[in-house]
Amino acid sequence: MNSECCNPLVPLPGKIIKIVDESPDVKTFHIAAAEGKPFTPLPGQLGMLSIPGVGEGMFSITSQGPDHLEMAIKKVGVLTDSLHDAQVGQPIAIRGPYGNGFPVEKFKGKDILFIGGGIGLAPVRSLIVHCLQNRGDFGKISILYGARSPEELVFKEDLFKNWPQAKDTTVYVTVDKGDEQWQGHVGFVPAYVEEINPSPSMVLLCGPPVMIKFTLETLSKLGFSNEQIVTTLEMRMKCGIGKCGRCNIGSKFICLDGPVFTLNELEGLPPEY
Amino acid sequence: MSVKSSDAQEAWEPKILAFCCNWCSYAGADLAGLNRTQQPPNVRIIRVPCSGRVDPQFIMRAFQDGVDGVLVAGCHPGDCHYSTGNFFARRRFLLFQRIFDYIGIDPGRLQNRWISGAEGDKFAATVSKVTEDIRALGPNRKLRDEHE
Amino acid sequence: MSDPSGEMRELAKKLLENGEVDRIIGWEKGNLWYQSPPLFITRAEETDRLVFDDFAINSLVTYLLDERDSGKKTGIFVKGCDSRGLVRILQDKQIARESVYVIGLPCSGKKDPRQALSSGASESSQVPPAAKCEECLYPNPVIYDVIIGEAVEAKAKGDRFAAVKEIEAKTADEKYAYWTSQYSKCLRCLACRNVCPACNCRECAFDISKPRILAKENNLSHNMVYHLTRAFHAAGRCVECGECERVCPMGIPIMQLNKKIIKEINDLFGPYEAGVKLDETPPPLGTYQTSDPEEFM
Amino acid sequence: MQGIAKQDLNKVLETLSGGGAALLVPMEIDGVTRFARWEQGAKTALGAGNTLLPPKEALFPQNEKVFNYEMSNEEAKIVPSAAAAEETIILGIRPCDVRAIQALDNVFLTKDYVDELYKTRRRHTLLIALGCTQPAPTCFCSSVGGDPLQAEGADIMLWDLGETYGLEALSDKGKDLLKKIDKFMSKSRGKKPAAGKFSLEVDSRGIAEKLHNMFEDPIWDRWYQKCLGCGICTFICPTCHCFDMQEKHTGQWDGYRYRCWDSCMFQEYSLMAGGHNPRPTKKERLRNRFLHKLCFFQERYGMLLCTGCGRCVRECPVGMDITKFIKEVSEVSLNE
Amino acid sequence: MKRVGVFVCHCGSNIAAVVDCERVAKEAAKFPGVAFSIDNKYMCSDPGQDLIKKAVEEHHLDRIVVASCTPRMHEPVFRRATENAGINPYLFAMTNIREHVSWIHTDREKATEKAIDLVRMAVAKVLHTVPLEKSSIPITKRALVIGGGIAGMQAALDIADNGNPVVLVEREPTIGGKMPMLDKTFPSLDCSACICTPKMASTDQHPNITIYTHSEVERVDGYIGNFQVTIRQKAKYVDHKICTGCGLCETKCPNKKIPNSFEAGMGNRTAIYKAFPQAVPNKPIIDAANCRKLTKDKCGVCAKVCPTGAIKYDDQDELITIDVGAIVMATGYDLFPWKEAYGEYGYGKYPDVITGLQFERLVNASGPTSGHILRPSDGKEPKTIVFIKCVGSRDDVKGKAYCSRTCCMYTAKHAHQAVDKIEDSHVIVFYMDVRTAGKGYEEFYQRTVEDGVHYVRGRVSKIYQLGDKLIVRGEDTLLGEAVQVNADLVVLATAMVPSAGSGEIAHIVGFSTDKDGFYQEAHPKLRPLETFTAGVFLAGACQGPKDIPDTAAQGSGAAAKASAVLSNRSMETDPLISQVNDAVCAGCGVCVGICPYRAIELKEITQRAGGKTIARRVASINSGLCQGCGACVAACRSGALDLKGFTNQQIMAEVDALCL
Repeated sequence: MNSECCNPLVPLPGKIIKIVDESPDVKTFHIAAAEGKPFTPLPGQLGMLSIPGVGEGMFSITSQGPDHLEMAIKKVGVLTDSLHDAQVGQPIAIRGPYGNGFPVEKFKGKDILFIGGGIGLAPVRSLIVHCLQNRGDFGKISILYGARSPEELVFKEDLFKNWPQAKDTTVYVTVDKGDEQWQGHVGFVPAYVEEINPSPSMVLLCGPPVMIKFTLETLSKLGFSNEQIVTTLEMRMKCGIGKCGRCNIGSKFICLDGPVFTLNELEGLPPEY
Repeated sequence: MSVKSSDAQEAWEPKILAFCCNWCSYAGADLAGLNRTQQPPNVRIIRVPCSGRVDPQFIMRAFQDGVDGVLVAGCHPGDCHYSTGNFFARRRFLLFQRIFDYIGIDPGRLQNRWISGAEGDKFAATVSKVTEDIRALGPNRKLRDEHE
Repeated sequence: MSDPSGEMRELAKKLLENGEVDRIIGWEKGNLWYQSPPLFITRAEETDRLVFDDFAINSLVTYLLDERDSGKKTGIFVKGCDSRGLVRILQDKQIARESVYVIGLPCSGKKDPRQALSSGASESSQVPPAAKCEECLYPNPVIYDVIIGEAVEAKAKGDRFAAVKEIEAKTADEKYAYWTSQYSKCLRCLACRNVCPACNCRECAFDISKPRILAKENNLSHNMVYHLTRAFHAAGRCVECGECERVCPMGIPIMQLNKKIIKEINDLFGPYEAGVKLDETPPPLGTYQTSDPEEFM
Repeated sequence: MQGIAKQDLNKVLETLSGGGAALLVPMEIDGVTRFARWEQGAKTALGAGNTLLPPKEALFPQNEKVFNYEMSNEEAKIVPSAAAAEETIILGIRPCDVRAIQALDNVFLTKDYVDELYKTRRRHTLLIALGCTQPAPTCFCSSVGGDPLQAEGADIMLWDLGETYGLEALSDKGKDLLKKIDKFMSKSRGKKPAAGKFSLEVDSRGIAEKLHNMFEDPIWDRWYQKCLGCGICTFICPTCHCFDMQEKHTGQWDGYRYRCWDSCMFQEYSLMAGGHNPRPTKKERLRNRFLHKLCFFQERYGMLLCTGCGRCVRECPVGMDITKFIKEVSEVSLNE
Repeated sequence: MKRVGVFVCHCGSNIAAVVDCERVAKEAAKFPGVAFSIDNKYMCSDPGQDLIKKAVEEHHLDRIVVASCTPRMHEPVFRRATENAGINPYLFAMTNIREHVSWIHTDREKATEKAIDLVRMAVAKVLHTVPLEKSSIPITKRALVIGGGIAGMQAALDIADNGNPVVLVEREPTIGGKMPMLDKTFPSLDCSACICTPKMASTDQHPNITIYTHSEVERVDGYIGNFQVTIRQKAKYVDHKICTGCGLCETKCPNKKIPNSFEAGMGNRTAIYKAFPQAVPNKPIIDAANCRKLTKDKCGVCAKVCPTGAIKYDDQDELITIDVGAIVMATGYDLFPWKEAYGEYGYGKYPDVITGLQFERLVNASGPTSGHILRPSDGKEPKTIVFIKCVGSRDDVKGKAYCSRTCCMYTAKHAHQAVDKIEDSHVIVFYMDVRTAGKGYEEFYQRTVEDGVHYVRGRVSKIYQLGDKLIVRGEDTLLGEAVQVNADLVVLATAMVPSAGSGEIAHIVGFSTDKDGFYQEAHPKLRPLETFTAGVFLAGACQGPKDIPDTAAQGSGAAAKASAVLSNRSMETDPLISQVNDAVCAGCGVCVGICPYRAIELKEITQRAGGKTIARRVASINSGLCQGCGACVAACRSGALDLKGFTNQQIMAEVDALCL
C-alpha cells in the first residue's frame, strides 16, 4: 500500500468498458485501466474515480472481475451527472484502493445478515459477491434490501435471479411504496427486519442515515450486540489518503481508517456523520 | 479557464468578445451582414436576450480567459424590447467601466454601445472602431488567468 | 464620554428578565487588554460582562443573520456605523424589524486591536484611533429603539475620497501595479465577505459550484475577480462601516475600492447614502433614471 | 558557544544563498511579514517576532499542481508533476514554527501514505531556527509544550545575543552547512539566553483526554457564536494543512489538477455531493477545528496541533482566543 | 459525455464562398462532446432537415448545433427539426456564420477561423442545455387598433369581420385620417372622400368595433394575448349620447376664426366643431383652448342653443381600461416640417408657397375655395404654377435620406389637375427622378406630360418674392443651364415623416423605431407587419411612406396577423424565462423592482433547515408574465435567479470556449 515511488494523488488512466443501468438514477460502471484491472481491492474498499476536466469522487467498489472494477454510482452532482452521460469507452482516471474494507475474517464461518437500503447496497454487494464466491467459508446468508420504490431497486438481476439461486441464501426485498406491478413486500427496512426476526451472528448494515438509525434500534431490540454489527460511513473525501482533513470523525479518517466500522468502534467516535 | 502565458506576439490579432442583445444589436449585426458591410474578423458575438442580461461576471471571466476587449451592445435607451433592461445595463456598465479604470484596466477594453436593429452601418463601424482601439492598446495581460 | 456600561447592563438585564428579548449581543472584555470581542448572552446574570470601551470596535449586526430563521428576538447594541449595516440587512429583508430590539450607542470612534499590538502600546491611550473611524460620517445610530448616551458631533473631516483620488491620479499601469501588490496578498479567507452587512445572501455566489464563478486556486487573477465581484455586489449597498478592511489580516485596502464605487455612484446617479433611511427606494443598481448619464451612444 | 557578528549577517546570507539554494528569511513585503527569498540587498525582518504568515507555504504552497491531464474521446493522459527539488534554507524560523513542521511531517510522511510533493520539498529543506528571547503578547508556546529557545527538529539553532547571533548545529546537515560559513564564526562570549515572560499562559495538560469526552458539552454553544466562519485562523496557522483538489481547464481537452489550501471553517469544506453536510453550522465547524487542534491530532499523532505561535489570537477579528478556550475547558467539571 | 451533432450549412455559396465549411465541420468533430459533424449545402431545406433526423438516429445524438444564418430567422425551423428528430427542441443551439461571418468578411482563412470559434462556443453552450417544455397562456379575444386612418380602419374592419371585437383609438375627433382631406386619388382620379367616407361609416357601424375618438393610449401593460390598455378619453364637452349632430351650435359659435387643421390651415372653423361634414362620429366637440366659456367663463352660446342639452362644460378626461390580445399600430404620417429646414424657399414666409396637402384642399370642391385653385395671398387664380418634388425627401442634409414614395404620383396628379382646371396655365415640375412603380402609375404620369406639364430635372435653389410673383430659380441638369420661372404659386411635395407623437406611443406599447422614427418591423423582407414585440403589428405609413393601396393592403395584412393571434383560446409560451433556485434565494426582493413585467413576487416557502421546518420568502416567477429578458438574473447577487436558455453556466461556457 505504501507507495514511496510515486505520488499517491496521481491516478491511473483508464476507461469505462461497460455500463449497466440499475435504476433511473443509478448505473454500474465497469472500469479498466490501460493495463487491465487498475488494482485489486478487498471487499468494502473504495476507489477514487475521476473524469479529468470534470472532477473526482470517492465511490465504493461494488464488485470486481479479472480485468475490471465495478462501481454502482448514483446521480447526485456534477461528476456523477457526467458519469451518467458517459458512453462505453469514456476515458477516466482512477486511484485506490482506499479504506480498510470489511473484516472478512470476522465473518468467516458465521451466518450473516446483509441489510442494504437504496444505493447502500453498493458497498454491501462486494462482500456478498465475495461470500458467494467463497461459499464454503461462510454460514447461512440472508440479504435484506429496501428501496423507496420498485423502480429504484438496484442490482435487480442479483436480487431476483442470481442470489436467490445461490446455496443457503435467502433474499428479502421490500419497497417503501409499491406500484401496480409490485407483488413483493411493502414497508420500511427496520420494520421488515423485525418481521423477519433473524438470528445471524453477524450483521452488515449500509444505507441512508435515517434507515441506519432506526434499523440499529430494531437490531438492539432484537438483542444484537454492538460487536455483531458492522456498517460503513460516508463523508466528503478529497485525497483518499488521510491527509486533506475533511473526512474525519473524531480522530479517525473515513478514507483510511474506514469506511467500515463495527458498531463498537462507532460508539467511541463523535456522532458527526 | 485560464490561458497559456505565451509571448508569441508576432501574429497577434485582437480577440474581442461582444454581447449583443437579440432585438437590437444582434439584429444590427445581421443587418450589417445583409448589407454586406465588411468588418474586421476579430469580434465574436454571444447573443443574449437583452443587455440587461449581461452580468459583469461574464466580462471578468472573458478577460480572465484571455480576450483583449469586450463590447456590450444593446438597444438605445427607450427602445429596449423589454422596456427597461438597457437602463439597468447602463447603470451597471457605467459603474463597472469606472471600476475597471480604477484598477488599471484601460476603459477602452470594455466598450458599450447602443445599436438598434436598423443601424447595420453603425454596428459595422463600431466593430471596426473597437477593433482599432484594442489593436492600439495591444494584447491584454491584466486580469488574465495565466498558467505556464 | 462617560462609560455607558452600567446603563447597558441594566437595560440588558431588564430585557432578558422580562422576556422582551431572547438574547443580547454586545461586547465583553477579552483576555488581552486591547480586546473587546463580541458577547452573546441569554441569561440576566451574565449581563455584568457587557462593556463598551475603546475596543468595542466589532460590528455585531451580521450575527443577526445566523439566527434569521430562529424566530428569536435579539437585543443588539449598535454604534452609528453598525446601525447602517442593520438598516441594510432590514432593507434586504433578511430579518424582520420586530425581531430586533436595537440599543443605540453614539460613538466617538474606536480603536483597532491590531493597531494596539503593532503600535507597541501598553494601554488604550497610546493607541491611535482606528483607521475606519477616521472618516466617520454617522457617529450616531440611524435606527434604534432606545439610545444610551448623548449624541456625538461628527468629526470635522478632510476629503472623504482623498485616498481614492490619489489612486485615480495614477496611470493605468501604476494603478494595476498598486492593486496587483495588494490583491496578490489575498489569502481568500473570506473574512471581508463574512463580516460585511451587505453580504447577507443565504448562499454566496462564490460558494455555489454550478457554475463556479471563481476557482479556488489562489492567484492574482482570481483574487482580483473575487474583490471586484464582492465590491460590485456591494455597490450602492456598502454602508462604509469599514469592517471588511479592519478584519483583513493582509492589510488589503478594501475600502479604497468600496469608496471609489460610492464616489462614482454619487457622481453618476446622484448623491446616495446606503443604509441611512429604512424606507428608501431600491439601491442605485436596482433602479434607474431615463436621464442617467449617456456615454454609450 | 559559536557566534557570528550581526554586522556580518548580510555576508552570511550571501554565502548561504550562494550555492544556488533558495534562502527564505522573514521579510516585510507589501506590509505583510512572511518568509521570502532573500536576495542581495533585501531587508530582513529577523527581529520582528513571529511573521504574519508562517513558513508552511515553503513546504506546502497554497496552490500546487498535482498532474496535467490531456483528454480525448479515446483516452485520458496523465502526466504527474515533478516535485520541486530546489535546495531551500529557511532561516529565522521560530521554534513554534519548527514544531509546526514536525506536525506537518507527521501528516504528510506517516500513516501508510507519503505525500510525494511534500516529501521532496522537505528533504531538500534545511531549517535554521531563531530562539525567542522576548515572547510577543500573543505567544504561548510554553503553554502547549514548546520551548521558545530550543527548536527540536531544526538543523541549526540561532540566538540573538545582542551584538552577535549565537549558533549551534543540531543535525549533521546543520553541521555541514556551518562549515560553509566557518570564516564568519567566532567564539561568542554570550550564553544561551533566558526566556522572557509570557503574558499568555494556560495549563494545557490533559486537554486532549478531557476534550475527548466533551463533544456534546455546552461549551461549544458559547464559543461558536462569535465566529465569523472565515478562514483567517486556518490560513495563518503554521500547522493547518487541510487541502482541496480542483481542476483547471487550460484548453478544450487539457488542464491540470491542483491542490490548494482549504479551511475547515468553510461551509463547503464538508458538504457532500448530494447536499448533506455533516458539519452544517459554524458550531460543528468550530468544534471540529478546536478538537482537531487539541484532541484528535494528539490521539492520532501524539502531539497537539497547536504550537502556541499566537497568530490566530493576534489576527482573529472577533478575538477568538484559544488559550481562553483551553482555560475554560480546564474549568469544566465533567462529573455532573 | 453528451453527444452533440454539428451541422454546418453552406447556404449555397452564401457561406461556402467565404468559409471553408468542410474544415469547420472537421474541426468541430474534435470538440469535446461532439459525436458527429457534417457540412451541407442547405440545412434549412427538407434534405438538410432530414440529415439531422438521420444523423440523430445513426449516431444517437442528444444535442444539435446548426451553424448557418441568423437564428433570428431560422431558429424556429431548426428547433422544429430537432424536435422532429426526437430531441427536445431546446437541446439545440444555433450560430450565425452567414450574416456574422461570410457576408462581412473576405479573408477565407480568418473567416473560417471565426466560424470555428463560433461553432465551438455553440457546442459549449449546448452541452449545458436541459430539456425545456412550453407552457400555455390564455388569449383575450379582442384587438386594439391605434390610429383611425385608412390603415387603422381597414385593420379594424378585417379583424371585426373575422368575428373578434376591436377597439379603435383615434387621437383626432374623427376617424378617417388624412385620406378625407384629399381631393382625388391617383391614378384613377376617383373622389377620395367618396371612397373614404363610406369606409368610415362602415367602421362606425360595425357591431364588433368600438371607436374612441379624441382619445389616446396612455399605458400598455402585459404581453401578447394579455395586454392591459389604458385609454385616455379626452374631455369632449359634448355628450355624444345625447347630441344629435344637428350642427346648430357650430353655426352659433362666435369664435369662427380658428385655423382648421383638416383644411391644412387653409380654412377656419369654430371652437365647437366637427372637422368636416362627414366626420365620424358626426358630432362636435369643443376645442377647450379656444372656447370662451371654458377659457374665460363667458359666452356659453352653444349650451343655450343646443336643443338636447348635450353641452357639458364640466366634462373631464376619462380613463378606460380594456384587455386586448393583440395590437395593431396605424398611427400614420405627418408632413415634413419644411418651414424649419428650407430657408431657400422662404421658411414659409411667402403665403403662395404651399404644400401638396394644402393644394389638395384648394382643389377640393368641399374645401375653403370650393374647388377653385386660388392663391392664398390674394385669392387670384394662378397661371404659372411650379411644383417642386423631394422637399425633405432624398435630402439627407436638410431632410430625410429616404424617398417618400407617393410624391411623384401626387405631384403628377396635382399638375394634371392644375392644367385641367386653369385655362392657359403654365405648369412646371422640378424633379430629381420620376418614380412610378405601381399599377397604372407610369401611364398616368405619361398622360400628365402629354397634358403639357413641363418637367424640369433639377432642384430649385431659391424662391423669392418679386412683386406678386414668386421667382423660382433652379437648374435644368439635363440641359445644364440655369432656369428661372416667375411663378404665381409654388407647391412643395414635402416628405412623409412619422406622425407627431408616434415615438412616444411606440415607447408606451413597447417596441422600437428605426433611425427615421418609423416603426421598426421585425424583418424588412419577411416580417414587415410584425414588431419585435409579440402581438403588436404594423399597418400603413407608421412603418414607412406608403400610398393608399399599399396602406390598405397592410391594414388587411396586420388584421390577418392579429386575427391569427386571436383565433386561439390560448397560446404556447416560450420556456426561455427566468427561474428561481429556492434554496439559494435569500428573498432580498431586488428582482421584484427590476422586472418590467411585474412577473416576480415574493412567496412564502417552507424549508428544512437545521433539523426544523422554517418558513421564509423567496422570489417566484409568473411564467405567463415573464418575457425572458434576464435583467433580474444579472441583478441577482447570489445567482439564485437564472434564465433558461441563457443560463449563467451557458454564457460562461461560451466565454470559456472562445478562448480555450
